Amino acid sequence: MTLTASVVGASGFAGGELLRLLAGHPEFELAQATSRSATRKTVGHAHPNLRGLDLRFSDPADLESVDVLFAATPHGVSMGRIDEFRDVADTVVDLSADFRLDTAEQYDEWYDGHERPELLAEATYALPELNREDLAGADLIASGGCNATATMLGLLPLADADMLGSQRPVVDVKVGSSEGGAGGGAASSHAERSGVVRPYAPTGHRHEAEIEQFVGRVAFTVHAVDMVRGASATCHVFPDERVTTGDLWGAFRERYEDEPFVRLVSGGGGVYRYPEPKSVAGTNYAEVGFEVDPRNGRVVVFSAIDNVTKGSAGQAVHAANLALGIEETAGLEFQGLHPVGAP
Amino acid sequence: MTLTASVVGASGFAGGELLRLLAGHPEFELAQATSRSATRKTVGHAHPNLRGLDLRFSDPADLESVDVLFAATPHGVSMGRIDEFRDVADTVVDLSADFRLDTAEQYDEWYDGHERPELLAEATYALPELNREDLAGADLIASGGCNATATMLGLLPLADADMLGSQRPVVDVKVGSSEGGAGGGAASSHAERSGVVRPYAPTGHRHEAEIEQFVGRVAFTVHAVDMVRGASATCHVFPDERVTTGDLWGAFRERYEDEPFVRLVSGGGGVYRYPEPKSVAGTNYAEVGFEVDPRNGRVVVFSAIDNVTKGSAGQAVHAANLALGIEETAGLEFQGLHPVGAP
Amino acid sequence: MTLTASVVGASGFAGGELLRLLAGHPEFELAQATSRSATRKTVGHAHPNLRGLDLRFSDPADLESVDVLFAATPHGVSMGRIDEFRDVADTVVDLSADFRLDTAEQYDEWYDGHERPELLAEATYALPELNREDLAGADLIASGGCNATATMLGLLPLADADMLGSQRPVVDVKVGSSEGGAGGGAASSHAERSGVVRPYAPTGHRHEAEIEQFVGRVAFTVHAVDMVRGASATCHVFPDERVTTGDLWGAFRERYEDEPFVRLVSGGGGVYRYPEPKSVAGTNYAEVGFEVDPRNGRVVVFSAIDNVTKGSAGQAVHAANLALGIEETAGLEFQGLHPVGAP
Amino acid sequence: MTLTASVVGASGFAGGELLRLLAGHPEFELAQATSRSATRKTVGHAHPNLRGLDLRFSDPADLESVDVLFAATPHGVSMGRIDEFRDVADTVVDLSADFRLDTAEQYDEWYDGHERPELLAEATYALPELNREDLAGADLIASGGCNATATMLGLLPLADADMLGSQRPVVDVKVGSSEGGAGGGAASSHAERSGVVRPYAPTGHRHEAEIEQFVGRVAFTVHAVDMVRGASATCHVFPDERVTTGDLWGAFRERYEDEPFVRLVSGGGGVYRYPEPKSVAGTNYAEVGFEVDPRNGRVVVFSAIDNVTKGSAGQAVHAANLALGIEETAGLEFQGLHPVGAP
Amino acid sequence: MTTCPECGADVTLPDDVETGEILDCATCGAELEVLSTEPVELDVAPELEEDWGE
Amino acid sequence: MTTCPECGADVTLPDDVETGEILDCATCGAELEVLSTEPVELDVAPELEEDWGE
Ligand SMILES: NC(=O)c1ccc[n+]([C@@H]2O[C@H](COP(=O)([O-])OP(=O)(O)OC[C@H]3O[C@@H](n4cnc5c(N)ncnc54)[C@H](OP(=O)(O)O)[C@@H]3O)[C@@H](O)[C@H]2O)c1
Ligand SMILES: NC(=O)c1ccc[n+]([C@@H]2O[C@H](COP(=O)([O-])OP(=O)(O)OC[C@H]3O[C@@H](n4cnc5c(N)ncnc54)[C@H](OP(=O)(O)O)[C@@H]3O)[C@@H](O)[C@H]2O)c1
Ligand SMILES: NC(=O)c1ccc[n+]([C@@H]2O[C@H](COP(=O)([O-])OP(=O)(O)OC[C@H]3O[C@@H](n4cnc5c(N)ncnc54)[C@H](OP(=O)(O)O)[C@@H]3O)[C@@H](O)[C@H]2O)c1
Ligand SMILES: NC(=O)c1ccc[n+]([C@@H]2O[C@H](COP(=O)([O-])OP(=O)(O)OC[C@H]3O[C@@H](n4cnc5c(N)ncnc54)[C@H](OP(=O)(O)O)[C@@H]3O)[C@@H](O)[C@H]2O)c1
Ligand SMILES: [Zn+2]
Ligand SMILES: [Zn+2]
Repeated sequence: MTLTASVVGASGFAGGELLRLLAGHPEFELAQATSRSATRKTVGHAHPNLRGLDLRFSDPADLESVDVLFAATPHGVSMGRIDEFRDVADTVVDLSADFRLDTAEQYDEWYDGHERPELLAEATYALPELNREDLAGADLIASGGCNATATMLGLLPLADADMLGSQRPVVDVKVGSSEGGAGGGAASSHAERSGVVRPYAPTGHRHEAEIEQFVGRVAFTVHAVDMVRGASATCHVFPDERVTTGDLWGAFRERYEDEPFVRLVSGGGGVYRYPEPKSVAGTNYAEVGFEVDPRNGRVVVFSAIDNVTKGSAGQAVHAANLALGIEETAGLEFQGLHPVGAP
Repeated sequence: MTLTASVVGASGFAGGELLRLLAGHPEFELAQATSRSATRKTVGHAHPNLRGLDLRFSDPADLESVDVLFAATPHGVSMGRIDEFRDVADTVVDLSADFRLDTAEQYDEWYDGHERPELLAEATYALPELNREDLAGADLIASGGCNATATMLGLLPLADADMLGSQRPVVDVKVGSSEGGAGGGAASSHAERSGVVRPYAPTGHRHEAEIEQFVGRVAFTVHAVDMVRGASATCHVFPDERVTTGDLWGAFRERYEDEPFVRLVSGGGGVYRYPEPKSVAGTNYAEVGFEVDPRNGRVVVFSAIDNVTKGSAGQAVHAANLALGIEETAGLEFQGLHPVGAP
Repeated sequence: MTLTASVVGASGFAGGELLRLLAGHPEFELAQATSRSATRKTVGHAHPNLRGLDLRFSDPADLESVDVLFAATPHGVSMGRIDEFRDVADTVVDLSADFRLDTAEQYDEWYDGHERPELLAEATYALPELNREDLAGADLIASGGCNATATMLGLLPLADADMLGSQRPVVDVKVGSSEGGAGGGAASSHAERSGVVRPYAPTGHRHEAEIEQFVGRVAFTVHAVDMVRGASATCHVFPDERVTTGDLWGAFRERYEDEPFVRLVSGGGGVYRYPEPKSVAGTNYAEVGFEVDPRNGRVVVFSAIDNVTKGSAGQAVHAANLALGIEETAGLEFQGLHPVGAP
Repeated sequence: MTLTASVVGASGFAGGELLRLLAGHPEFELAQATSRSATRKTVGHAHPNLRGLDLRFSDPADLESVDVLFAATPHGVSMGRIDEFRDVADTVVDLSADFRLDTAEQYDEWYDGHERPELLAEATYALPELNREDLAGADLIASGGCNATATMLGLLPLADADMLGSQRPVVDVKVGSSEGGAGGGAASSHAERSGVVRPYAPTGHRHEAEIEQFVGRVAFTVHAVDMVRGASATCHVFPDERVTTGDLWGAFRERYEDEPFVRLVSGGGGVYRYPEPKSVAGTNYAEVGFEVDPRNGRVVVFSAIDNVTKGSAGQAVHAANLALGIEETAGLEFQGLHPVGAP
Repeated sequence: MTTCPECGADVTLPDDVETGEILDCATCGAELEVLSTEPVELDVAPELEEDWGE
Repeated sequence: MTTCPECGADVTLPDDVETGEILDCATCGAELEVLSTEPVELDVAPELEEDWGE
């Protein structure tokens, strides 16, 4: 089986990653990659790692029929063109926030008014570790947000095991500069953005909406730190009853034992004892681990992903694999690098 | 008035910073700088910024009489040589944890058994913003820990205003590699340490002891991130009653209005809206700011310092200035750099 | 003596550094700091290290009379407003390339046509180590280019000692992102600019013009590397006759023995054996050193500066000090930091 | 065909990369991975990206028979154990410098005395772009040095086209910290190694020997810069006769048109106009490009590789593929990442 | 194949595993002491306090 | 105060300098051996090949 796939928003960071993954995918053949600003340029012009690909950006207005269309555009774009997208493709995977929430009310609260609220119920949210079973055959897929992904992967085992506690968990996230997209601006210039620990969303980050929808409320804060790829969520949880390391291993293994893209990493010796974004950079893997703090009645959960892969493009391909009955891990086997600096 | 000052442990990071500050201080004259591993070498051999200083490391066994002795050695060293230190100097400022806690019990709980417990009550902890009034005339001074400093500067205004809440605050700290000292090791090699968001003390960090002593218990976690200098504490606080931004400005201005080394930074436009370590790198300033999260009944406080300056050597000089009746800001006026990368 | 000083282009990187240096200068008092884009904002809005300064940006159209005017605007701006600048200030120090070259022909060859060619002969180029004697009393000063400064400081001793050889020296320069100014753009976004070794001016860099004017032709190439502040020039020189390390020490000491801002650093043990930008970050110092390569008949000279300080704002203040008969090192004594990451 | 392969020195950086590449290689099956310091530990203990691999380090003294043995040990180790290596494996690929040079004299000049000089003539140097034809059937392979690889890839087209000139080329190299291996030490600690442009081998770098052997003498200097993976060589060449851009494109296409792992990158628009290490990080690709400097009669050639892949482990696998008649690109197809920080 | 006493994951052991030997668990990284070999019994080894520096 | 045999700069010496002692020059960093103390004579000490790794 070879399926054709196109990427709208292919000059961006998530779009470029989609191109990389689809070009190496055994079941997909790349049809179109769109860009308004670089129409007709080779994709290698924007993405130097793809110089070997014989493909030019096309205009997003000229979409050809394909099996799957991936949209990696800023939020608000897909909802405006969704009929057209679904006309040209049987399966649409949207990486933006447009179809992630269940109701128009939620969307209004966190974003700016939804043009096609009736589709919210129809769309399937995609975080395979959360709802793999919903994905087979789904044809309008809303790929999850990067920070929400990191957070939920950390919290899901505790939610299952009823260990989240009645006190709201605190989630303190650290992210790389690629989360801001390819656009740039003064705050993301190298001179200003290097070496930072910068409160970037002190409160009110929009991914809270997704997390609340699936796991419950959290007190959420996001910091920009000096890396390009990577999102790391530290979840400070206060279970109502004392839990032991053994309880936690039980809960985490229960949830993730069979997950192909989750690795439990917690304690031990050597340099890499807990989840770290750089251990999974360039991959679709998540590292998840924890530590018990008996003194403070706390469980600290660490979760690390590559926001561009597991946090967006990889997750979208993973969802498409599941939706279309392809081997789940197809095209997503890259294991990452060691040593690696600040990917 | 010119006072003589020596530094024990001068080949280390905090010790080198002391040399820099003392060499530029209007009231101090550097006498000795000790190192066992680099005895007789020029201080510029270890600290390239001090190549202009005509001074060689001496053996820590050969201490001459001075007015003030600064000890920047690993914990456990000063307590063993404290009588000798006090013999050669009227005022001893210790940068290690040896004399920071009030009781031998606390020390035993967090460290490894105190050799001179009777001195714990005699020593004066030094975080001028906490207890300036205790410092005049103090002759055995325990300079505060870097992460404790960042944290307490964030929490003190809330403590004063009774806004800390009954729920334990979560303090999520991000630190640079200089906190580990000049020693090195596999985990701190450039290849392994670059680009990390690494849980470095998931629970049980020793600075919790100091924070508890002065502010109360906190749930504390420290991450290593990719910078050399800098410590940033994000304090997630849940006041028992709703507080407004106005209440917080009141509390923070009340506490810090007259503090020469604290800058309130919260909101506004431009790139630098909240405290950031790189805004204060190389300086004795702390930036402190906050944001209210009404949705979650939370106050998020951000506090950023340079761990080598405000978090150790600068704080020690500040304390010495106060102890000896010198102008408080003497020798500590450097304002920092912009732009600056990852200092 | 207190002199008033204003900075045009004060929201930029060089302009911000001028503010920092002038605010800490014993003989200058800051009058105006101009910015078109941030008029009326506090200078701390743009430069977080200057939050303590009680000064707002003013419109560059509204210049008041001062003793010294510093212009830190892109090239082409000063030449258009030079009469106005000289009207309001007895001494004008321009940091751009507008008045660095001797003739209109040179300017035309490397830049884009000079509006006031008659002033080229009148202006005094300022690299104190090159032409200190010209600076006393100079009233139109053209502060040297950053890469030209690094290069010339490396080559001057060889030129003096007639060791440059008949073969054109190769100068391979590595620079930080602050050389590009505060503007930003896709290539200078953090995600694209991090971790690079990027040929940024493979050939034809405009600073060749200055170097040729004072030292002779060089084959010049500039690379962008991952730091914010810093310029490092590696000069590969092929003297016509064999030279020894002793000859070189002679030549370099002869030239720089009495220079307050040049440090010779060459060989020895420890970590810092040769000039490095990070050893001088934030300072007005240059490190210069060399190594003989007998196998290849080559001398390799290394020269490292902070482009924002010694390479522009510091050099400009240094020149103003000399022009106005102020102590040469006034306001420029900061010694730099150790450890320091990627300043 | 499945061949068994073992790696001696598998806890190191090059060894870990070999494990990664061999584990993903369609024709190889990993047998042993040796380490003295981590014997019996899982390979994931040292290499977090390989946590998914079910393999433990074994003692290098206990080698089992395999088809191919890769040795990634410091120079001097393989020559001492070469008979044993050849006993257990039909094909030995050594990544160290032990068998790269033709004669004992060369080895003595640059290294420290060869134990098995008679094998030097027998061994086959491996830089496929240089001598692919020698590799079929080779059973003792000396994989080339990383900096030599970058340099020779830049110079070979000019050598072929007789454009190297009579004046010695200057080769100015910039490398990441992984070149120093996993060992560490004060100079390679994060605090000291971050943000550097550090002359690391001003003259006399040992890779000059290989370059001289195959291309001729060059004046060679290596700098450490702030990245982990990557080597970038800037070759300043002075052809005896004027050459045009067209001549160069001819020469470079002639040499590299059919090379699967060389990409010509020179000029054009966008952010990535010339070779950059980060464009090829994690891959076996080299980027090569150039610029003509008519003003100085110079050609500047840029060449960028990942030192851990193309500069060592990837090159070794490439050579093994060729030696054993496997598809040349097998196991080496990873295309790299964009965006990517400082890999 | 046996089970890690720390995290419960399967631990693959070398064929020639010896009593007293310390092995790490690939999942949780715990250092495991081999208490006996037939059948294999593992226990979590006392942790060496390794300082990451503060 | 004496002169560095490597670079010619002035070298400040400790009062109690001893024959045989190795001291670095603040200017060029060279390791200098004290050949004699009255008067002080210095010579460049043989360099320890310190590997920065390659
Ligand atoms: N970066 C991440 O970590 C991440 C993680 C999870 C989800 N996401 C989501 O993925 C989406 C893309 O993010 P990104 O980071 O890749 O952003 P980006 O780098 O800014 O890319 C956006 C892309 O969309 C195109 N585009 C913009 N407006 C368009 C329009 N009106 N019509 C058609 N194309 C348009 C842009 O190209 P042209 O201007 O050339 O057309 C560009 O290719 C966003 O919705 C984001 O929330 C991103
Ligand atoms: N780095 C920070 O951010 C920071 C912040 C707050 C407080 N502190 C405290 O400051 C102290 C120094 O920290 P650091 O980071 O500067 O560490 P460091 O870089 O490792 O320096 C330690 C210094 O102490 C010397 N030393 C070690 N053992 C000694 C002994 N037994 N007798 C005499 N000298 C000895 C070492 O030099 P020789 O081996 O050459 O003698 C070295 O100069 C520690 O107590 C630390 O907790 C550090
Ligand atoms: N960065 C370096 O390393 C360096 C080194 C040596 C020399 N220089 C020279 O110093 C100058 C400034 O460089 P930079 O890096 O600081 O650049 P920058 O960060 O871009 O700053 C330029 C400044 O000039 C102002 N400006 C621009 N156009 C203007 C106009 N037409 N009239 C009045 N003000 C104007 C800008 O502010 P508003 O737009 O807000 O008015 C800004 O404050 C340049 O000539 C550069 O060549 C820089
Ligand atoms: N890094 C690069 O960029 C690069 C590029 C090209 C070529 N190379 C070459 O590849 C080789 C390895 O370099 P590296 O950077 O990977 O170094 P490394 O990280 O230091 O690794 C060296 C490995 O060799 C093992 N080892 C050391 N001495 C040994 C001995 N006597 N017997 C058996 N094993 C021994 C070490 O492990 P245990 O101590 O645990 O046994 C370690 O696994 C060197 O020859 C180097 O020149 C490296
Ligand atoms: Zn386990
Ligand atoms: Zn000397």
